[in-house]
Amino acid sequence: MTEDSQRNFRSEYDEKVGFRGVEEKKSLEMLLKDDPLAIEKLRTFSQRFPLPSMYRALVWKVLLGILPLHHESHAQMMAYRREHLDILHALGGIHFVGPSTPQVEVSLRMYQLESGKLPQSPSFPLEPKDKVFLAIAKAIEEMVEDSVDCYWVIRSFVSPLRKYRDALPQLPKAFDDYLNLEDSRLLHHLKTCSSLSKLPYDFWFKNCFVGCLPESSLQRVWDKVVSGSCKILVFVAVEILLAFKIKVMVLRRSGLNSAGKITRLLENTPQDSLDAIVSKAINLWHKHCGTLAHSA
Amino acid sequence: YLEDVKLQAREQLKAAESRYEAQKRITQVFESEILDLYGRLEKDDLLKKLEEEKTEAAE
Amino acid sequence: YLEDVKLQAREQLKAAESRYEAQKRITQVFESEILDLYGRLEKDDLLKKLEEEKTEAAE
Repeated sequence: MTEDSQRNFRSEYDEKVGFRGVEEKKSLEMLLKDDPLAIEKLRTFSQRFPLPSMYRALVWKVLLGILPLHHESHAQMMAYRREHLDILHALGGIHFVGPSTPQVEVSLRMYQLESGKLPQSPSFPLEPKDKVFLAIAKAIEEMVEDSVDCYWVIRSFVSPLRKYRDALPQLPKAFDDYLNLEDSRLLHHLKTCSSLSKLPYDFWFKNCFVGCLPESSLQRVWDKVVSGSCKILVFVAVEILLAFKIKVMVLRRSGLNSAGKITRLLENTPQDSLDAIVSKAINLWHKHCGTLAHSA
Repeated sequence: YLEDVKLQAREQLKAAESRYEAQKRITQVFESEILDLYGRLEKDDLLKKLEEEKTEAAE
Repeated sequence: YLEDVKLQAREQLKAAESRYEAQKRITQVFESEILDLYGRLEKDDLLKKLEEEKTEAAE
């Protein structure tokens, strides 16, 4: 193996395990030592580079405002956060959750109580947005070990999504625009067979691709969402369509009219290729929005 | 440096406030639970009374 | 001036803490009320069952 190809192999390998280079990891470690933490630098870092999985939970906690920027306040703040377990205790007191309640449902009930939306009875059927919550919570639960941290990450991740609610209706339009730039013929095709309005936008944008992408890809997309860009979601959607262009066109003949068909398409796709799609989407997003797309 | 101190204080205050808010929500939920339980108890009492009257009438 | 800011922050934090404590005491009172009510409801249910059994036995 030549030195070059060895290096290439190394960087490909590193990319696979979650960091492109040791240098990046080092510079992130430096950033995390800052006191107070420079949140804008961390934001820029997670927009520009993939987060090493060992630091993901920590960086998210900072970006989501769960951990304070000053190391000095960490202990006290985390003690405050822990007090939220009172909510869990209260839910037990009114027989809303028990020892056998699944953890994700516990998080949902805690969140409902906190936002004043606890239903009258736990046996009431769940609303669609509750189901989205559960799916997101499940994905985050896989990522964050500590249960208090986990609830806080879920709670804070879901809240920015609600903050994006104003931006959400504009995402389909942005999707059109970028698809037009990348492949105007495909867009034209979708338009002429009036499939465009039937694409699973909610499934993509409202749910942040939960249940659609494998966990590893999901985390890389959410890194960007957490650091302030929901526009990344548009580029993932564009890349999915580009990747399945042929299949989508064939599907069209049988009527591309449901989210289900695209979902099935994605479900039957090997995880590797979805990972590759996400990598392409991130590159495309960098190309169109630069790396400082906080407000986008 | 001053900005720093202010920022730190704001963060702490926010966290402290949020656990107060949580506690307030708990109170609200407990309140309606108590009302509900009283309602159920009264219904029970009422039913019991009705039964008693029925039994008395039957005797 | 810096000391001023720090002092003010400490006071605000203390105020938030004491509001939290007060609210927490309320929830604790409510909680024992709820426990009590559940207890009464269960006793009622139990009594009802006993009565029913008695009535059945008497029949």
